[in-house]
Amino acid sequence: MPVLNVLQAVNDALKVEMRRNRDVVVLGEDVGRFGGVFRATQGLFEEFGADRVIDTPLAEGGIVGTAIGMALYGLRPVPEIQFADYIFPAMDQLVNEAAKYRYRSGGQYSCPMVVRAPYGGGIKGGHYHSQSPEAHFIHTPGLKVVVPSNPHDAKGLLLSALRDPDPVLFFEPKRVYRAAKGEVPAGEYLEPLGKARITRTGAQVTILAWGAMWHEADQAAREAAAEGIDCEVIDLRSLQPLDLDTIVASVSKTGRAVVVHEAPRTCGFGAELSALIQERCFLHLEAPVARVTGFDTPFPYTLENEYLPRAPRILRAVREALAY
Amino acid sequence: MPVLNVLQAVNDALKVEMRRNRDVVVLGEDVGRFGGVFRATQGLFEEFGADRVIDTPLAEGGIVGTAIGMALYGLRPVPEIQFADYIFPAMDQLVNEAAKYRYRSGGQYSCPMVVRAPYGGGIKGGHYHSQSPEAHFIHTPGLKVVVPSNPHDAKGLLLSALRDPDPVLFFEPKRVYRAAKGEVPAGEYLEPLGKARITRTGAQVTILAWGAMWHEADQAAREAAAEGIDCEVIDLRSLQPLDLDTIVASVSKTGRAVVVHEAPRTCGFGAELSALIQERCFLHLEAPVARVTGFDTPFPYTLENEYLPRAPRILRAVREALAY
Amino acid sequence: MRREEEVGPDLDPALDARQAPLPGRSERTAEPRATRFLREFPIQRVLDEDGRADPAAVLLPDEAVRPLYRWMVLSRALDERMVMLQRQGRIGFYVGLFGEEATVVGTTAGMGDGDWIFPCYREHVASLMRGFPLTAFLHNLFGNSADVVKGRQMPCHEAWRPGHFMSVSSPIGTQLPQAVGAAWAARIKGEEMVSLVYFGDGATSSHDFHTAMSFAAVRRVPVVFACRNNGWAISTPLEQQMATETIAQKAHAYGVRAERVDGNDVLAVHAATRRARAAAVAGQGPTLLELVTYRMEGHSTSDDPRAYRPETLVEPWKKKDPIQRVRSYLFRRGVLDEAADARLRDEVRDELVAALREAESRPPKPPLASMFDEVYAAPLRQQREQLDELESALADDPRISDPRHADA
Amino acid sequence: MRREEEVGPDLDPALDARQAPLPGRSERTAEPRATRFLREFPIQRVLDEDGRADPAAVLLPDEAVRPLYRWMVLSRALDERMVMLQRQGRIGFYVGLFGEEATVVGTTAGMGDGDWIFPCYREHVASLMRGFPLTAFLHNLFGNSADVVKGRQMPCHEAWRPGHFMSVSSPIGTQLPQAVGAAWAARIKGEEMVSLVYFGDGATSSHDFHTAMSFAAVRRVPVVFACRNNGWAISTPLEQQMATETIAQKAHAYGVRAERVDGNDVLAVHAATRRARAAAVAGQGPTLLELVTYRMEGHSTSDDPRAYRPETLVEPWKKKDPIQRVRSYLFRRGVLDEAADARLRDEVRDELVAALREAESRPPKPPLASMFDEVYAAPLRQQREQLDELESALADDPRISDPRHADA
Ligand SMILES: Cc1ncc(C[n+]2csc(CCOP(=O)(O)OP(=O)(O)O)c2C)c(N)n1
Ligand SMILES: Cc1ncc(C[n+]2csc(CCOP(=O)(O)OP(=O)(O)O)c2C)c(N)n1
Ligand SMILES: [Mg+2]
Ligand SMILES: [Mg+2]
Repeated sequence: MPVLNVLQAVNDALKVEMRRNRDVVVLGEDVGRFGGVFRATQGLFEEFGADRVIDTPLAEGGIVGTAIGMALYGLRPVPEIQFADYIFPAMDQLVNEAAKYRYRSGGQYSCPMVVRAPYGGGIKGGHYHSQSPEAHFIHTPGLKVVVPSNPHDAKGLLLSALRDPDPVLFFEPKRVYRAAKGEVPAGEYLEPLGKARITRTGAQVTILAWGAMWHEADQAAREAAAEGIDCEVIDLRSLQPLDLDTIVASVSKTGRAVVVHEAPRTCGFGAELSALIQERCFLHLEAPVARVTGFDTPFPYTLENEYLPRAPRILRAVREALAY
Repeated sequence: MPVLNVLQAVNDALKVEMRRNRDVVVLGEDVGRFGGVFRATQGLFEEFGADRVIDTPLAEGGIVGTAIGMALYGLRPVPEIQFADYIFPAMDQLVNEAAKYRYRSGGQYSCPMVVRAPYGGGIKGGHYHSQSPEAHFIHTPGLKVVVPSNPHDAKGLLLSALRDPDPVLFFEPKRVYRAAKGEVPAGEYLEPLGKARITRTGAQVTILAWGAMWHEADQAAREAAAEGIDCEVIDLRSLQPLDLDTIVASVSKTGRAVVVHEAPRTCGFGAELSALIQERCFLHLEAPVARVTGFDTPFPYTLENEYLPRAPRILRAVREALAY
Repeated sequence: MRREEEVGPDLDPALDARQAPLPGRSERTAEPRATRFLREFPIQRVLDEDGRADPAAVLLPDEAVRPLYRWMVLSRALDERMVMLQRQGRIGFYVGLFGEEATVVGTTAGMGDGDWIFPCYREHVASLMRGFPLTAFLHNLFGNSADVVKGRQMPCHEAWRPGHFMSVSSPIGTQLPQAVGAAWAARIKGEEMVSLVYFGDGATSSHDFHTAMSFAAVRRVPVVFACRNNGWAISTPLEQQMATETIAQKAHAYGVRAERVDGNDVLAVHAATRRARAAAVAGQGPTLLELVTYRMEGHSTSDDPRAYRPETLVEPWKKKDPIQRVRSYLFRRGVLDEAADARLRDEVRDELVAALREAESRPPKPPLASMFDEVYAAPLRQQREQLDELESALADDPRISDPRHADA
Repeated sequence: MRREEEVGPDLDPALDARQAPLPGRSERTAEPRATRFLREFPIQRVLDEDGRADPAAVLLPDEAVRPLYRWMVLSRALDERMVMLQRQGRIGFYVGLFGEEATVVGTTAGMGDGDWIFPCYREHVASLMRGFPLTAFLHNLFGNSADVVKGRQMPCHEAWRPGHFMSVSSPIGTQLPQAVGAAWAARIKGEEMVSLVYFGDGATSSHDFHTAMSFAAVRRVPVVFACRNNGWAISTPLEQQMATETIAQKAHAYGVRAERVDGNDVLAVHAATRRARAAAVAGQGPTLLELVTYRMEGHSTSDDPRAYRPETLVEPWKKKDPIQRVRSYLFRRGVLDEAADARLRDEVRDELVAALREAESRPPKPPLASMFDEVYAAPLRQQREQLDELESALADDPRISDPRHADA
């Protein structure tokens, strides 16, 4: 099997689906001739032409609003937001329009599309090339939210998203865009939305993570093992829908949970996971559900390593959960 | 003491502060000659003139963006968003600009302002005149979020917000704009941001609520009392900063907590409260922290009473917590 | 009045109002606005105020004009009846088209049946022209068990797929880029579909107006932008919404076609729409139509314009009534007389009464499950669990559905 | 070339490019764009390409032009040195002004010292002209312990209150309504302050451009909108950003003043800025300045234009270099010669070297606490608790600060 990185896997998924389905179109800033600032859409313009690979003017609200119209008419648009930090000008079209269109029209219309956006820190991007806005969209009924951590899932989940009947936000972990490499099947395969993956089984502490932070969680678990602590690591992959059964089964077994994300702690998705776990595993919990997250500040530049919830801080939370 | 409703209290607070501080200006759609669609700014145009009470074009992003500039220059703008549902076009200016300006400029600049917006359901407003978007802003470090439940707090908290050094989102419970009446001191008084109010002391279950839903929580507590269940009710008043000490003290005492809000459950502020409580009161909890909230759907029209987390559903959660 | 000759009878008192100083410091420096763009975009008109027309300018045979008249009569009758219903508390809200009927009937009639319509929130008659049953529209006002949108949205938020009539939503402007996307999609699919999108003068200030015009212009997307310039955005008059003497001139910012049309002249609106659609099909891209009309009543049943608008501003518009104008035309043409008109109005009234009776006879509430359906194509865990939660709560305590319970 | 006579020497190859068919279906219907607005907004110029000027057209005495030249030389030298540093990995990122120096130096010089500047992200020289020490600017590039913004933002995101230079932020367009608000505030306070706001051609598509222009226009707010039209938004050429032949014409959508200026002619830019400021002070409201220039290098150090831009497009602009042009002017005027110019360039180089030495000598990291300060005026519980949490975690395990640790 070919070994690809996350960018190549995303690019491959787009090509596979665009070959299969003439209705799939890509639009966004610099996605066409140039192939995107991260080159995720490289080669699409040449293969599928200017009708299906569209360079747009500089306006995210216009990109998403236009994509909604395309989806309503029956295309499968894949708008790219150049950085997740720049999704806020499209917030109204996403929250008030895309999320509600099927519902408010009594099911007469729907606007399936996949909004792609590189998210997260670790590339020295400071305030505006580092944010993780997933919680805003998980809080918006009608939207789905998917975050792959590796090339295999990036392709398999993106292919599923491209065939999903609902609008999906697909956040790509740009910190590991090139660093995360792995075998990726050629051609078509689907990773279902709403299924988590247990990447390491363990008995004592469950670590929940997704995207770039899964790699930190995995590292922490390996270091914990060296200390004789037996962690189970779950890569959530899809945050909405959420694979709550897998989470509940794991925490019911381990009695301890550590949730990891880059976004600021307060009202981040970690809060929802913590609430769900204590609602469903209350009698199994040996320690409070811990949150190892980005801090409640804008995303810093020089101190970004200190800001990110990396393995040493995760390991610490694991130890504390065990010692509780 | 004069008896006012929430709208009159808001109007009174604006007049008091605008008389005291020439730098306070009000801007928004229909806020001037007309006095606002809810008449919250009635009389301001006549008293303070067109320079300080400004009718703007129809663009929330422009209203907030302009207000940020005014605040940077030293005014105290009070932008009104006609309905909280229409705050999303201003999301980028709020999340990427207002929230980060002080921090990113190394403290050289700041943009204190109070963004007023009527929020919540109960007026047969359907999808777009009913939403409660507070969680988006609580998840944004740099912003403060305040929600009064009654006229006395509406005035006292708004006066504090108008003197606060940081940008404040001030969400007004339009469901009880006129229904909630009470004695309101004339002239100046301040209710501090970040202090909750225990509106009913009790030993068995703590109910956390704010804004319009506080009235439902209070009703549920009274009905519970009739059944011999002794509830403590806390009106949070300020969600960011949050009076966590009061919450922790109460739940440590009662061992049970029920959180109430109108916004959809998933990733709502109830999740954060649930997470915080189980992190800090873990060994005191007799039952999982319960969430009684709006459902994970757009806000409906005909079935809005069924959608809102009203007293009967709160009472039910109280009973379940006790029976756990 | 000099401008009179330059741009033809001035249909728009707001234009005069615009000569008045602006409020605020700017007063000190107020200067009369230019009239350059009033000259560049003279108001297109076919019918004069007495319904006279130069036959050469009329595209439509009489038998095609009569139905337009009927739709306008129906729209007005519907508005009047529904406002009454709202006052009686039988429906919760209504937003009407009083005085703007020609802008909607003329544009919709000027498009092809396969063209998609992206409404603002006053274009109910367009949905009816596209086959949305009057009864179904009333079900939507009641949000009852027969409502096509299942009682989920406020009254006047209809959607009707069979007629390519999109879903009304309250947020101003959001439909604009969507209309561009749909027309763009049609072109990509190789289908000849032109989007018609409605919006008001206030909406031209919205983010989405700008992005929709930019995106449509740069790729010459086939869209007809129909701006109902009724002079007001709730309480905000045009001159506080923009500093320009026309809305049509905004097209220059994007490099697209524009026309300024008498919005109370259904034949002029229809003809301009035809021209716009033809240009779009010919690959010349979008057209911005400024349809100059006036909002004769409050913004909606929630609004009382007396709080901000002197009657004197409305007066001059009363003699410009779009329905009267086409009525006189049909009388002149001899295809309508008092008796026939009375019959037509009786028919319309009877239709309304019958539809209303039917709508009020339906169970007022959609089933509980409809609250959780169609958030997603298939309910997720949350919607499934929460429906159960609500059903058992209701079983316990029916007061949950009682609007009066526990209201502060 | 006919347009030549009509609008003066064409400075903008993109204009020709715009005659080319657009990609996509629209190709089939591509037609040459109108030249109407090229005639309405002829390019304002004082210096020809050889630095000749009609003395009557020159506002500034020689001794005032010389410093402008020096600032431009400094800007170029700084850009060249910093790009080198970035290639060497000594700084993480840089975004320069190569070839656009006159647009920034001319506008900033044309404003009053008390006027506020709202930057985009290429206007570093404006911050220096406003007294931001070169060393301080370099501290910001390193994000070190001496950085005025405390290492919180990426390089090139400076802010300098003493010089009324606002905070650079990456999101395109957000500074525009803020500039309007500040100028509006000044007017409300009765102070004569005019905002100068910088943005690019791509930013004209942003939401914020539209709302800023609308708000400023309708109340005649004193703002100078300085659009650096450098022909590109990263890889997107002007003709895919907009269908208009000029940016200046966008002013018509708002009813405001506009000028189209040779952005490589510092004297023309300065004069146009003076006119715009004077109009603003006179209560005529904002002016949109289209400063026609060209982005000579990549978008930033993260970008390689060879992937999307043929060198042939850049060639014609090389002989239009804004620095050479004013240099020739000063030579002609006899206030600069080879020797003096060499001295000036040596000074600039020495300044740079000294500042760089100073900046690299500072501790590379701001204190941990700075990460939690100034989120709010005073830290809330979260910032206080989280600082403690981080401090004890770091005490436990210093690898937290190690960039290489555990990177996938
Ligand atoms: C984004 C947004 N902001 C505010 C509102 C509240 N609002 C509803 S209608 C309206 C005025 C619209 O005026 P116009 O566009 O001229 O349309 P008209 O009602 O005159 O037909 C406003 C401000 C809204 N619906 N959406
Ligand atoms: C809202 C937003 N979307 C996308 C970007 C990514 N981006 C950074 S610069 C740029 C192009 C800007 O072009 P222009 O406005 O012409 O300014 P220039 O760089 O040419 O000076 C883009 C798309 C951004 N910074 N902000
Ligand atoms: Mg209007
Ligand atoms: Mg540019």
